[in-house]
Amino acid sequence: MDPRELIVKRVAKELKDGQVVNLGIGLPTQVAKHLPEDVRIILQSENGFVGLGNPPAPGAEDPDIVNAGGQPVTINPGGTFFDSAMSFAIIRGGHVDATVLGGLQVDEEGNLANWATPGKVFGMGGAMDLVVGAKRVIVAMEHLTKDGKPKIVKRCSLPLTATKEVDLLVTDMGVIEFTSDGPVLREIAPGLTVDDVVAATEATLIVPDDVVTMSV
Amino acid sequence: MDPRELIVKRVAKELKDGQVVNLGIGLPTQVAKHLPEDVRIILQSENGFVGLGNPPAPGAEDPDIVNAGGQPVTINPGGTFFDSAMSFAIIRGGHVDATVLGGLQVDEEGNLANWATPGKVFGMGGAMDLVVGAKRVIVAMEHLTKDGKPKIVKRCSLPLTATKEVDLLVTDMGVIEFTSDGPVLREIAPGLTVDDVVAATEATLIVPDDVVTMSV
Amino acid sequence: MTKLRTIDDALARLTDGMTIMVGGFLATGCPHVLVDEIVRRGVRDLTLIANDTAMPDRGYGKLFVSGQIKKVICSYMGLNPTSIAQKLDGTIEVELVPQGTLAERIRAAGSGLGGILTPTGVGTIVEEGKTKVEIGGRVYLVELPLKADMALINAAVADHAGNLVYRKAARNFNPLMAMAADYVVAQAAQVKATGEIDPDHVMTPGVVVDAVVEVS
Amino acid sequence: MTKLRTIDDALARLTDGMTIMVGGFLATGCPHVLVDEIVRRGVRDLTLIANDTAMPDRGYGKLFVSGQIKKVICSYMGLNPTSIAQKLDGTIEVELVPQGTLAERIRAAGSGLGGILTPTGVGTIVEEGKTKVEIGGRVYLVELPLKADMALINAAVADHAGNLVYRKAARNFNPLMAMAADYVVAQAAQVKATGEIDPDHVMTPGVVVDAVVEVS
Repeated sequence: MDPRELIVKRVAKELKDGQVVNLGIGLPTQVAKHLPEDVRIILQSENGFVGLGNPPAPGAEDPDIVNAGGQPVTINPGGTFFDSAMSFAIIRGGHVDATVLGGLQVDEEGNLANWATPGKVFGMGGAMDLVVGAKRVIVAMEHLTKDGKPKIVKRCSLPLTATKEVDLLVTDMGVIEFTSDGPVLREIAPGLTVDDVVAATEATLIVPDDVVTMSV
Repeated sequence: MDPRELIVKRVAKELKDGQVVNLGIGLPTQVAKHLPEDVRIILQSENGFVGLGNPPAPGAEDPDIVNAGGQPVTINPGGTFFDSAMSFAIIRGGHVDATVLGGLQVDEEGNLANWATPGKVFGMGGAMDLVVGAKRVIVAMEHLTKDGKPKIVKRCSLPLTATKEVDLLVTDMGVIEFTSDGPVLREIAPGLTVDDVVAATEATLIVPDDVVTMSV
Repeated sequence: MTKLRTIDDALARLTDGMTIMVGGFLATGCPHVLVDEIVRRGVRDLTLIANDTAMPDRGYGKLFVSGQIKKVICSYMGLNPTSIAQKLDGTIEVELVPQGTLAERIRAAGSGLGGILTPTGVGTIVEEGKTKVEIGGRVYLVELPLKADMALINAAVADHAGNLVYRKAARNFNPLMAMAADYVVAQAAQVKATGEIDPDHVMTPGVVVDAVVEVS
Repeated sequence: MTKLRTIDDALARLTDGMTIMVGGFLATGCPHVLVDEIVRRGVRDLTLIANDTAMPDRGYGKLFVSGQIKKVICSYMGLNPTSIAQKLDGTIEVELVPQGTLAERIRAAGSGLGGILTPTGVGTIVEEGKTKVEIGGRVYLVELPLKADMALINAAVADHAGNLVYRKAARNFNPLMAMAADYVVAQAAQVKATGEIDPDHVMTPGVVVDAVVEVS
C-alpha cells in the first residue's frame, strides 16, 4: 500500500459517526474518502461553513462554495454558512470533535510544528486555532522527511503551531498516542518491527507489550 | 408647559436627521414623538433591533416585536433584527450616535447614577453599556427630586452607571453641557433666572455671559 | 439521524444544582414549554443565567415563584417582585451583570475565549473584585466567560440536524446561549426536514444543538 | 435617503497611507470591483487587513502586484508569491495573525471591546511581545482590537438603507469588517428598495454602512 494511503485509511478509522471534523489541506483532506460505510461525519471548513460535501460535477461549480484551500466543493443538506468569527467560535469553543492536520515536526511533549520552515514563514492560517480548540488533534504525516531525517523529535526546532495539544499521531510507520506519561507506540505498520519504528524516531517512545500491527 | 414636556421637546431638538439613537424607558421614550418634521432618526432597541417604529394598532401586536421595556412596537422599513451580542456591539462599538437616558443624579464630573437607589439595586440592564458606548450621552431628568432636593450634585452618592460620560443634561430648569472645564449652564427655562437654576443646583455650574432661554 | 426528541428525553439530564441558561428578554423569546416542564419536574437549587428575571407569571420568571432558583446571573430583575423579595431576604444569590457584558461573557464561553476586556462598568460597583487593565490610556475590566450545564433555547424553526432560525426580537440571547452549554435543548414551533432551511438563513448551526423539541 | 453611491463617490475618501480592511478568503467574497478601482486610483502606502494575500491576479492580491501595500496584517500569504517576495525583500511589513484571532480582533474593534483573551498562539512566536494572563490554570494571550479607516465589503444583496446580505462562503470576514472601520463601503450585485429584505435575513445592519455601490 502507498504510505500516504496507509496513513489516510488509518486516520479514517479514528472518526466516529456524527462527529464534527475539520480536515486540513492536503493529505488530511483525503481522509473523507476512506470512512467506513456506516460512518458519516460533518465536515467543518474554517472559511465559514459546516456540511462540506464532495467536489461538484465539472461545470456545476459555485464560486461562493469553496473549501479553505479555495477549491470548489458543495454543501450537504443540513449544512450552514456563517462568518469567520462564528467559524472560529465553533473551532476554539470546543464544538469540533476532531481535527486532522499535517505536520512538519511533533515532539515528545506533543508539541506540533506544521506551518513554517526556516525562511518560509508565510502564515499559520487557522491551524493554531484548530490545534488549540478541537477536542481531539490527530496529526497525519510521514514518519521521516524526504531525506530520511526524523520528524518525531525530542524538541521541535521549527516554529510551533501549539504546545502539548497532539492527541494521536498516524504515520506510514506507526500510530503514536500522546499520554500524560509521554508518547506511546500503539501500532506499527505491516512488515515493520518495533525496533524499525524506534530507530526512525528521535523522540523517546514508550513501548508497551501489546503493540499491534496497523490494520486499515 | 408641563415640565416633563419641556424636557422632552428640548431634547428632541438635539437629534439630527439620520442619527441612530437609543431612547431609555420612560421619559426619554417620549422624545420620538416630538422630533422636528424634517428629522427622522433610526431607533435602536437593545433587545435586538434597529428601526423601532410606532406602537401597533390594537389587535395588530406581534409578541416577538417589543421594545426593551416589553411593550409592543413595530419595525420600520429598513430595520433589522439581531442577537444581543450584535445589539451591544452596535452600542459599545460607537455605532449609536446618541442615547437619551433618565437620571437620578448627575455630578460635576459628568458622572451619572440612574439605575439604583439604596436598598433597591435590581439591575442596570443595558444602561451601563449605553452610557459608555454611545457617541453622545444626553440625560433627561427633572432638576429636583420630588421633595425638592438637588439631583445635580457635587458628587453622586448613588451607585454610578458610568463615570465622566454625560455630554448634555436637559432638565425642566435648564440645559447644562459638560465640558472639560466642568458643567456649563447654556440655557434656562422660560420664566426662570440664572440664579434660580444655580440655587437649585448643588454642583458648581460655570455660567457664561450668553445663557439663553430654552426654546422648544 | 435526527435530533428531534420528546420533551422528557430532552430534559432527562436536568438535575438539582445545575447551571442553566434560558433565552429571552423579559420572556420574549423564552422557551416557554421547556420552562413549564422544568417547573413540573421540580428540580431545585438551579443557577439561572438569563437576561432578566422576567415577570412572576411568564417564562423563566416562574422559576422564582416555584422556588427552584438558588442563584441568578442577570442584568435586570425589576419586573419580577418575587425575585426581588428573594434577593432581599437572602433566599437567592444574585450577580448583576451589565447586559452587554452578559452577552459577551456568554459568547466568550461559547467561543473558547478566556474573557473579554470591556469599558463597561469601570468606576462603578461592577468593577469590584475584577482585574483592570489600561490599554492606550483607557481602562477596561477583564470579564470572564459564563457557561452552563444546559441551555434552553427558543427557536421559530428547526430542522432535524438541529439548525435553528429565530424570529424577530425573540432572537436576543438565544444564539449566544446555544453555543455556551454542555447540553443544548431547543424548542421549535416548526421542525423541518434536514436541508429545507436555506443554509444562509440558519442562525445557530445544528452542530452545537443536542436536542430539538417540537412544540405547538 | 439612500446610501447608494457611485464608485467614485464611495471611494473619494481613500487616501495614501490609510488602513483598509477588505473582506474575502483567498479572494472568495472579495469586493473585486472596489479593489480594481483602488488599483486604478493608485493610492499608495496602504495598510491592508485581510484574511490572506489571495493570489497575484485575484482581488486584494492585486494590490501587492500594483505596489500599493506598505503593510499587511493577515493570517496567510502562501498563495501570493508577489506578497512573499515583498516580505522577503523588505518592501512590505507583515504581521501574521492566527485566523481566529484575526476574526476576534476585528470583531473587538467593531464591538468596542478593549481586547480578548485567547488560548491560541500561547507557546508560539505569536505570543512574542504580548501580555499573558492565567485564568483558572490556563494561559491566554491578550489580543488587541484591529480597526481601519475604511472597510471594503462584498455583499450579494443590499438595500438603500445599507443593509447587507452575504451569499454562502463569501460571507467570511465581511460582516466583521463592516463593523470595524470609520467608513464602510459595500459593493452589492443587487440593490433592493429599503424594506424589501426580510429584517430577519439582514446580516449587516445598514446603520454601520456608509456607502453602497451597485456592481454588475
